[in-house]
Amino acid sequence: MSGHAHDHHDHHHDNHLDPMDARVRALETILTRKGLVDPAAIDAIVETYETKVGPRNGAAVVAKAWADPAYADWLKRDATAAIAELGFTGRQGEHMQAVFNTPDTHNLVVCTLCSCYPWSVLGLPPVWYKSPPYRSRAVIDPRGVLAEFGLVLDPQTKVRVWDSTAELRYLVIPMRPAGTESWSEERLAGLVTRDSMIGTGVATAPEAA
Amino acid sequence: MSGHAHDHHDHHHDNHLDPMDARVRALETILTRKGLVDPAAIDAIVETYETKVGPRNGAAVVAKAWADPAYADWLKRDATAAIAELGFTGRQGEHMQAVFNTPDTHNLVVCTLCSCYPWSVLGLPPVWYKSPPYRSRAVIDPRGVLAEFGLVLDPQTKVRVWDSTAELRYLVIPMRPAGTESWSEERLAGLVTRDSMIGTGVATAPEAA
Amino acid sequence: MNGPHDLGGQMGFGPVAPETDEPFFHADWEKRALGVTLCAGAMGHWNIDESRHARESLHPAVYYGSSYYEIWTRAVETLLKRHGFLSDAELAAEAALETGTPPRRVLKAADVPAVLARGGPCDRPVAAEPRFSVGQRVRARNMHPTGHTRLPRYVRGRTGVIEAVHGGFVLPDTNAHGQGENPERLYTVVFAGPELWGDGADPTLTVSVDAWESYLEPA
Amino acid sequence: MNGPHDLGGQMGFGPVAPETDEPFFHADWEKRALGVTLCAGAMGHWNIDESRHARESLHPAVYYGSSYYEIWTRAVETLLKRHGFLSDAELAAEAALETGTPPRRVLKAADVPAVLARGGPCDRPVAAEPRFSVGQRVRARNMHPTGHTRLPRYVRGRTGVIEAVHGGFVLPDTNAHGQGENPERLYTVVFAGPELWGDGADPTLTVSVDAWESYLEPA
Repeated sequence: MSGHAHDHHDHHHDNHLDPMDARVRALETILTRKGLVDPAAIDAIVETYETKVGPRNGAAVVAKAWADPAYADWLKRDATAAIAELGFTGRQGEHMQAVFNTPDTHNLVVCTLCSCYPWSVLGLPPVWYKSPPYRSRAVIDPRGVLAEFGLVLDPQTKVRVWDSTAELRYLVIPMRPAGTESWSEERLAGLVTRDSMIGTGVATAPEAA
Repeated sequence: MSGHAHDHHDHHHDNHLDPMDARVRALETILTRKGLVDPAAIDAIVETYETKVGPRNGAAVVAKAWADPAYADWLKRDATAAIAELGFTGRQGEHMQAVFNTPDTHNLVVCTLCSCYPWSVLGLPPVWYKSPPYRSRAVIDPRGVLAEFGLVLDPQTKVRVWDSTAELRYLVIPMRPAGTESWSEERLAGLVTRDSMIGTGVATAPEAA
Repeated sequence: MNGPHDLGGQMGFGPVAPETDEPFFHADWEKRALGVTLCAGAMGHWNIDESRHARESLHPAVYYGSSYYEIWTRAVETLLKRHGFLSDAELAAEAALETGTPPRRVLKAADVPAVLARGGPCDRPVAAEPRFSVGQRVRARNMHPTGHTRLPRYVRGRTGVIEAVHGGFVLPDTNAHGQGENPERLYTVVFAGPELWGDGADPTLTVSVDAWESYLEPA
Repeated sequence: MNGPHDLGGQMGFGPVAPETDEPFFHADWEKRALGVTLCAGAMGHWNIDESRHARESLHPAVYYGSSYYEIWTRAVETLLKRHGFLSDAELAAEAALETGTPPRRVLKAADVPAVLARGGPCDRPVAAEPRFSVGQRVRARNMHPTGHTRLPRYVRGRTGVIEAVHGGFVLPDTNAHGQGENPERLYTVVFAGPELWGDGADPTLTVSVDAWESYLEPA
């Protein structure tokens, strides 16, 4: 990105001068006065995604799949039902599919057309997931993208990219790290990073956790 | 274009606040001080395209082609040489091709990749020719574009679009208006608009001239 | 539409910038923008396809120059105006000036957990047998509609293989424009990297898209 | 590169805005920007292909948010910096601070008419016989180089007919990157509208591009 592009973009992170602050405040005020929006409902939505719905949901799904072959099998056949069993349902998770990494194949999820992301298991998407650099390059240069996350795959490993162009939402099931054979689901869940469930990372090794 | 896009663009036409004014002034000053640029050379370039090289060049070529079948034939076979014969050569006109409108086919010139344009016969391109709306739509919806110039072609007329992707530069030779049989070349040239040589217009009818 | 949103294979945006310990929001206005967008949508006057089309219809300079919550905010303003809930005069005055369209419903705080947990499923029964079967070679149509579509430009005209046949889903191409749900079967179609990107492409790469039946033709 | 400049078939930019009695320039700085760009180029340290690539490498938000003379100005700054004639410190200080690269030549006012009248022909002799002939069906390669190319994305993978076989021309793909002129034959290739844009396209439409030999393969 050139210096001029930075000129152009930096203001989005400068909250003091950000005209979006006034713009959104005005919008909320008008809609509230007109009885179309309840500010308390906005508070409840924000609280939901700050405290209740986030990548710990997905980590629990992955850990259970690692620990319980029958659950993994169910997850493979009907991810929506298997994930709902753990209580994770709803917006941007209505139609789920789990895709399993193997020694041969690494999965990577993107939405080239907008920002589709499995909210019910991962919460709100990170900024980079919604931004042009990731969306443009994940499908043409996934290894280059992964390198920017510090992940260098074996050249022999196949890369399978899932472009979320419809309402199916993809959850990557990373490979279970070696040396975790006796671990509880809860302890296993601690190894499952958000990025490992998007495919821009792998599960944390036990010695690093 | 949405209102917000206007928000975004309008400053380009507000010369009082335009940061480009200071930016270009600083650039010219630095380069001049370093002896890389001669301000008098800039003046001479600007004067050339304001007073010497413009669509009157192309109009002379078209009028001669209308009046002189042998010249038209030469123009068809070797436009670069035929145009040079009238004294029009040089930058962005090194490799010319003339394309002739007929009752069956209307020609339209665009450069989807940048702003390639036959400077030696038409001068500097207009803003719209260099702008995304024209460059994006001329190749997929040329009739829609022409309608925005007030030109509605017969539905039977074939549309041939020339995308200037290399160093060939295209000059459209519009059809000679009826009722001009006895006209001199000079008078004919008065009917040849710039847009008629791009293909976004046709030659002016004699009664309107 | 071949809009600014259709980013697959485009270049020039620079490196991805992962953030360590990224916060949920980078400014308070982002929280309110998320909430306003969801509350406005919960009134029930437009669907997710119309929302997406409002976002991708932003001028490309705006789309590429904006953060995603800014894109959402600009789009929800468009939708609110289009459906009679908001006027430019109100935005300019930063005040409620007109009565406007009565909302079908208003999302209350107490209902937020249930509404978010329910989501908005868009699977629909389709009676017809699938036109394509698993393993079949298909070509993504070389189509360039001016309206909303979910077939990205980088697969159009390219040949892939059906990997999964799903049930029926609401067709975005009509649903975005108030022309009905017209559910069609959905297919997961896998393309080889070199088929998409030519001879220099990563030979280990495959890319899948989820494509509605009318996006595909036999190869 | 699949950059912001490759506009054929893109949507969302709004209507064309022809201006009645358009002036030559819309501000004085545009005159100076034109002159600085031409004078800087006349030093002889870069070619037109490198210039074009500097323009298309601008961030898409900048490219689409800028007038064309602004694009030129930003690109010539990039070129001047890349070739050692200008530094960011000088731009920030608005002053000449460093000696910099000695220019090969400096364009003087007296030489302007001759230099503009001469232009910069880029035809070059090519000994080899043309690979393709008039009337032959060819496919534009589905190539996606990260560097400069002049094969627009909307024709890649599509089949057309050779209408004219030209002589040799400098190959932009290498020339833009200091990898030599590598002249190749140029062809005018005509594509039918429906081949480019699908079933809904204008059946009377044909579009041609000028394509270097290595951009094409037999259909």
